[in-house]
Amino acid sequence: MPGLGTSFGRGGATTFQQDLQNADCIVIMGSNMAENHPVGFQWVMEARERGAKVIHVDPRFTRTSAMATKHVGIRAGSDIAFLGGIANYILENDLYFREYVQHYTNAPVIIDEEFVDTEDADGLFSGWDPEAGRYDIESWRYEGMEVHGAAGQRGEGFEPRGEQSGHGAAGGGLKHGEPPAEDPELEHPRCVLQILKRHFRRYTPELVADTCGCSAEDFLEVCETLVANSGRERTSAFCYAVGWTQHTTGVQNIRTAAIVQQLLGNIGRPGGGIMALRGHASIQGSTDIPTLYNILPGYLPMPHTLSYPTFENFVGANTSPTGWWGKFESYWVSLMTAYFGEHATKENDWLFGELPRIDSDNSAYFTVRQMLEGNVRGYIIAGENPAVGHANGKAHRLGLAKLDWLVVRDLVEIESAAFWYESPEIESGELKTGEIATEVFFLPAAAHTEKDGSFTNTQRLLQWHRKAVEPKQDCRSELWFYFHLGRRIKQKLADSDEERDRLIKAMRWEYPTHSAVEEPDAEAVLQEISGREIVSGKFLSGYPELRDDGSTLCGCWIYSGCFADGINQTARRKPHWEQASYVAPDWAWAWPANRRLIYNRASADPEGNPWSERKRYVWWDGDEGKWTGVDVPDFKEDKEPGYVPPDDAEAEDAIAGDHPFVMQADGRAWLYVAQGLEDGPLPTHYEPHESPFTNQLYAQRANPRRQQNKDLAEDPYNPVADEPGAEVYPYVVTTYRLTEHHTAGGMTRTVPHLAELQPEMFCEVHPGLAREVGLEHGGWATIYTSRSAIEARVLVTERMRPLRMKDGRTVHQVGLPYHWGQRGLVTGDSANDLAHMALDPNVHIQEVKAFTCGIRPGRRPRGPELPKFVAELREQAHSETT
Amino acid sequence: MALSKLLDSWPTLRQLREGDPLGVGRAVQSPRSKTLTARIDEADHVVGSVCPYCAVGCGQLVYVKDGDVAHIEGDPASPISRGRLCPKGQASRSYVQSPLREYKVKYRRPYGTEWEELSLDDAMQMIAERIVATRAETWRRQTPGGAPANRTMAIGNLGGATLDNEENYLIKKLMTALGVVQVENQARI
Amino acid sequence: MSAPDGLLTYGDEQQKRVGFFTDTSVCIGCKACEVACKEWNLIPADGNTWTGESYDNTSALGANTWRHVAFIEQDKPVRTDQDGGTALRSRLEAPADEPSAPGPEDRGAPSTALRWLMESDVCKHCTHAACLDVCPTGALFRTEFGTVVVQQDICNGCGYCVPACPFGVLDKRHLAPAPDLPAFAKEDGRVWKCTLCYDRLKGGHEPACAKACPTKSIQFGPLDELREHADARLAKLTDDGWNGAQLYGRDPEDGVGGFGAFFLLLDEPEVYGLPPDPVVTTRDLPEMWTNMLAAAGALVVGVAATFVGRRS
Amino acid sequence: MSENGFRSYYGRPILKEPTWTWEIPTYFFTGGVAGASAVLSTTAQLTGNEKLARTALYIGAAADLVSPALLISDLGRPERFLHMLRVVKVTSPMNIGSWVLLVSGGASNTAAALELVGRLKPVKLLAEGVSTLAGPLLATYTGVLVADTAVPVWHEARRELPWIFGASAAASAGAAASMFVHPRDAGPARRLAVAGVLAEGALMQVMERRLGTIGEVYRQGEAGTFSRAAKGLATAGAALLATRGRKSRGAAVLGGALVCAGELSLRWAVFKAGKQSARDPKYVVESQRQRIERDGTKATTKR
Repeated sequence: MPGLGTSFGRGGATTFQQDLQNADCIVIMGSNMAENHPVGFQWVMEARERGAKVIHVDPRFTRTSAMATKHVGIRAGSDIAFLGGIANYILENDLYFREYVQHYTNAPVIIDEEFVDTEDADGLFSGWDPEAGRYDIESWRYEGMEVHGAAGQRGEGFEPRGEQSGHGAAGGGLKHGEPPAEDPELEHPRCVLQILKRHFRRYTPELVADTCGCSAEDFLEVCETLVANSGRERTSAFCYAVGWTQHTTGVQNIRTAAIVQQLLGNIGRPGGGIMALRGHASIQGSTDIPTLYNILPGYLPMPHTLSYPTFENFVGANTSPTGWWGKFESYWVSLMTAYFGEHATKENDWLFGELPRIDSDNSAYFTVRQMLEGNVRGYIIAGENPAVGHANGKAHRLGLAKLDWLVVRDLVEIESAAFWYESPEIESGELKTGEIATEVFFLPAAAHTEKDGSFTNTQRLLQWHRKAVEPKQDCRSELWFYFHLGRRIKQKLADSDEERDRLIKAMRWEYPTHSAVEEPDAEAVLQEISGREIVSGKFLSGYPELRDDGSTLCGCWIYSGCFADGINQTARRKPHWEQASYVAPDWAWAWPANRRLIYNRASADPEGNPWSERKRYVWWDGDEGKWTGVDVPDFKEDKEPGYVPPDDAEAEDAIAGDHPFVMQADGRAWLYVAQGLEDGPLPTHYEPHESPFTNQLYAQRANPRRQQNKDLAEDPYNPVADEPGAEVYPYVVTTYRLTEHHTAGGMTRTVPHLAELQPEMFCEVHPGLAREVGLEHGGWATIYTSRSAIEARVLVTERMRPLRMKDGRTVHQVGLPYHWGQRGLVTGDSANDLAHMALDPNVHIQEVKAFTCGIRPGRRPRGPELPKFVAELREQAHSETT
Repeated sequence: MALSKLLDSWPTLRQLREGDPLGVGRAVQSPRSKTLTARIDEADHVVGSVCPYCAVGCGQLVYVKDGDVAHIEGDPASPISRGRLCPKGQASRSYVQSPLREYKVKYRRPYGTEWEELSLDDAMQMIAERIVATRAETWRRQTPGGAPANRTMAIGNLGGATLDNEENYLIKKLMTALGVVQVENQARI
Repeated sequence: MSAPDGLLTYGDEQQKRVGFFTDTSVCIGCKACEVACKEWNLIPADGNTWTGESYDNTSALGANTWRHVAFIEQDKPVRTDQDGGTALRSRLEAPADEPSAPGPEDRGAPSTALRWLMESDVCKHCTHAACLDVCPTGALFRTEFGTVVVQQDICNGCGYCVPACPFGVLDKRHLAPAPDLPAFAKEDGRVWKCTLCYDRLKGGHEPACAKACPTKSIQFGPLDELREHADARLAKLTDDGWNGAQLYGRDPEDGVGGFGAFFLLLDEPEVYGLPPDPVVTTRDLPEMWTNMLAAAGALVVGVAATFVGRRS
Repeated sequence: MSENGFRSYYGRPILKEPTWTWEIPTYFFTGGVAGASAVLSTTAQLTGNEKLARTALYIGAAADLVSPALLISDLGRPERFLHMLRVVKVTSPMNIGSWVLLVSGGASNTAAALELVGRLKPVKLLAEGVSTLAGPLLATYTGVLVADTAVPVWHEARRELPWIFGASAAASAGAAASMFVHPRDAGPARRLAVAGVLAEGALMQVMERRLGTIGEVYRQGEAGTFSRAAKGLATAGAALLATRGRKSRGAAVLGGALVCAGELSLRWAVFKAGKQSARDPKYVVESQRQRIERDGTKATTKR
């Protein structure tokens, strides 16, 4: 989560759910927490019952809005305008927490004079390369710091970006954690705070009202409530989920909230923070220990085709002279040792030269393109259902039909396994079973009750679940599948002398197994993740013990210590009523170092005293000479508040005693991100890729850096804003989940007691829209985009508020839950078939929370008529363009 | 004898004897009601687990009877969930015992029109062969531009957000060693 | 507090009377209670019908639904101090002509109020329970916990309790028969309803729905404690100016002697599909019996009268 | 939410419709015939009308055999019909009814059997005595049975229903007897039939007036059809019996049949009225709201 990673240093929620009870105000935005995280929502209700304000900002009036003390309806995709407006309100009225901002953020840092803001370039930052369609970020740097590079080499993938971008940036030239040029008084015209002021100056309440479609009064009420509940005595928290991330400006949405929370001094303090609410049992874990193309465990970067010919400059570029990323090499070497054991040596650069290299984008949507172009032969799907769950499902299904072989592992036969005989394309005749060459293996998987293992939840907490029963018949865990697959492949290649087989032969792959089916021991894998001393076999207690000489192995440095003392720390289940505080540190294990609320040094003032009694959490105990409190201090335990690092200090030692954000090179939270983001150091309001409106701030309508598939026939786009043909798709559509179902439905449409609760695909529309196009409550509607058309039952409700925009235009929004597909106990059309594959440039996430559509009464055409219907509308729209 | 027993158990007499003239309480309590017990108290063993749905991470208790899951409910000890569960988590037993759940490998040959049976062992063997062959045929030591590549772009792996950390660890480790870089999941935020 | 009929028959086996307090002001409508109930009591799913009645596709309590979450969308603000709202048109009414979207002059006007009421309904376990009184077999009985339960080894499906219940809680199960029934049974045929998890209570566990409830909208405990708690809660909501906050079924003097499972509602009971002033029908039974004896006597007299007069 | 004046939850019923099927209204009729016939038979015997006594006895016995069969076949679990005798519950009209039916059925059939074989006279007399006492209860308790529910149109008519059912029973018993006894001996039966019809007609009037809006179901839907049929058939039958019943055997048979049909329809009218009344939340909400208005306070349980 680079939104949080670049701002604070770690790509995870800054707080934990239970701490929400201490908030004086909670802003839920880009999330429908009551519906999608109902049990976590109990902590919001606790706060509400204690008198906290609960504000829900959302295009829809949801079950969360019903519980909130205030709901503000905004147009889907206008979040940065709203949040930027809050930042402007704070800055213009000098309401920011000055002492916090001065010491704990990079507000005083002076930025290079070459930097040009979007305000001065009509929506573009300096460094924009129209040909490449990307930014050269050199001009974004801190003044007086050379952006170091390898042999002057420039180019894509050079700078650490995206997931692992919380480090390295602004590395060179930092002396004891201080950038070369600063103005502690925050008055220098090029200091971050002043740049920020200018950047957001035009985000006035009136502009917010015009852009978001809410009222200036409602907006101001939110600003006032937030400010009134922040400061020394009070704290406010933000909760968000994919309502913020699934946009072409996804990362910058989060960045804007990060800026607001820094200005209000709400990070690292009880009742404050930014709570990222994630949607899958271990989705945080699958970024920490990534099944992602661009990183290795612990957010270590995958080597890139276009950079770092040698190990030295790879390490050089990724090592920050200051902060915890200063120990990059020891994390890396320990991982390589875990992967390749004695085969990885200092002499062979720990096999660096053998590692596979990535391009700037090898994400799932890139792979789909490759499939459609016939470049992918084999695909393994384990616990995901792209045919329903991914944007533009049709493109995915067509892609699967072009594979040579496909492996699908799940509990039930999901749509992605059945695409070759049951799918909209089979129904329409675009695909014919007999003509699909794909060889399909469906392997039944084991459920969570049938295997040992750990999930990492939304608050970075690793929780162990024990096997309750044996999986039946052919059902197996993924652990079993990949372990035995690897075993077989290693056997086949055992005698190969091929260069390409060196790594697989070198891979350490000995894990003890048990039971008749030879299930690998999950705890043995966790021990490797946690790390050990190779010679002594001693279990490591944490990443400070990692070494760069190959004498320690560690599969994921940020998880180091989760098996400290040979005890599975993640399996600890000490009841909360037996623990000293609500923080409950003896329940499971949180990364990093079992800290529950991170950056918590910021809960004390620069001198180390609590900002207030009411918000006491972690503080400096002068007598004991150490940091103490209700949580594990997220700071070197004995480093005094007044510590000033000597000039030659390195890594963590170079972080000053009053700099709480220890992962950052300068130990401070970043209002301004000089390095690490593709689309700008500051968030800027852009319209969604598809929207009915022009950008009221800039000529640049949408995010210039967004990824598009202009040349891909399977991913056509609707005309937008004032383009001719836009009126064919005049409505804003947003997709979402319901409490009763889970994502693509594979885990709920197959469960009788859940299927009956929400048995049919439906769309939510306002009575005004119903009248406008003649929709009948309880009847059917056909919703269409350039990609496809689906049908849904019509739920007419005042909860879908129409918004009145600047020019008096009313914008109607269509709500679509995306749970349904062709299979299961209850079936229906898939909302994602309507969505396009334009992506956020930082994390390549799809924009399914805001795009455009048309809607008309009645059921959709059947069979071959469906693609014809879609094509005719598309041509109608585009013919007007030409 | 048997008759007198029958009479004793006849609630009408118990109404008089047990001071329940209206016959609405103890006198009419049935044998089953008298001896009723809670299913969870009959379990062979209980296992601490975690809900498989969203990322809140609610604690679960899995009650096992005769090798099958008899019931799943919230674990009161969890400081996050305090024993509570949402409808999905509460339906976990029905999820792991879904009527649609598959227990056997299914195989569809190229251009095939239906599923065929296949042993798990054969399936594993065939998949391993596909990977080795595809890899050998599509391996790139370098990019067209001459930069190091060490990879195959013809294989992808999708999924992970619903899996265990240990499983994701093995996936990334194996795929990296195989030179498969297109490893992805939903966690794109 | 008068003891519920039958509870005192247990002597030393008698337990503290327990029940539910369902506080709808914190209900998030997640339906965990519905699922928890079905999972624990192994109740079959009973139909995938989409109703279009807000988010409620369960519709009512019945033989296969012992917890039902009602959803009501209204144009009232949650609190009286909030500004009133534009008319929330019920789906039942024809769309009016005037635009319901705020007009141009409304740009910059505060958003109008909406509220979305959610309430988890359940068997009321009445102090004076009609179903219990009219049951001819003693299948329905008062447990040692003061709750009302249908004993499935006794019920013969006569159906008398079905129209007797003033809340429409009980119903006959028409789905496939359970294993404990003879083979020839075409359908279950017995009457089912909430048991307040009688089996769990016996094991000292709280009922499944209350345990699952994420926001503790459903609270379980000794009834007298729940009533105290409810009074305090109502007082707080009234002070905070909540619209229409009222307790339903808390009063031990009401037509059924108070509910064992009572509610805090935010509007009149009938809005949630509940009777505004339920009465246990057997309250009037003595009167009915005397009345009947008179009628019976009249019948004899009447018959006799027909013999008076001319003898052929 | 608010349709025509009252508020409800999407117009859904508050009460559950009675699950009873065709057997129950039919039983109301046969039970009535059985109960009233027992009284008729005994009285006839006391007044020395042997023919009428015997026929009424047989009719009653027959009806007493059919009735339990109907009840059992309506049960969801017929094999458990004996559970009805598991307890004695004064709060359960159906339970008391089962005991009454057991006694009256047992007695009337013993009497009929002994009559047939012509032996054990004292036992027969005893049996007749018992069924004469049980009969009137059997004929009227069904009125309490339906009144003792939450169904507005039933419960609010709790005063009239036993009387109506009693009158209806008398009418049908009289009518049945006059079909099978020679007009010469059937005088009392005919008078009973006519009187029953008249009485029941009057009582229905009273009931519907007192019910007000709640009573409107008797004029709507199936209930309306059945009550109209009941009135027409019974009146026609009664008239025929009164005018030509003494002279023509045929008229007596037809008249008796019409009255019986009318009484059967009456039971169906009441039965259907209950279902319709339970189906519409309006009746529950309005009757309870009106009661609160009227009493100025909510209901209490003074039992």
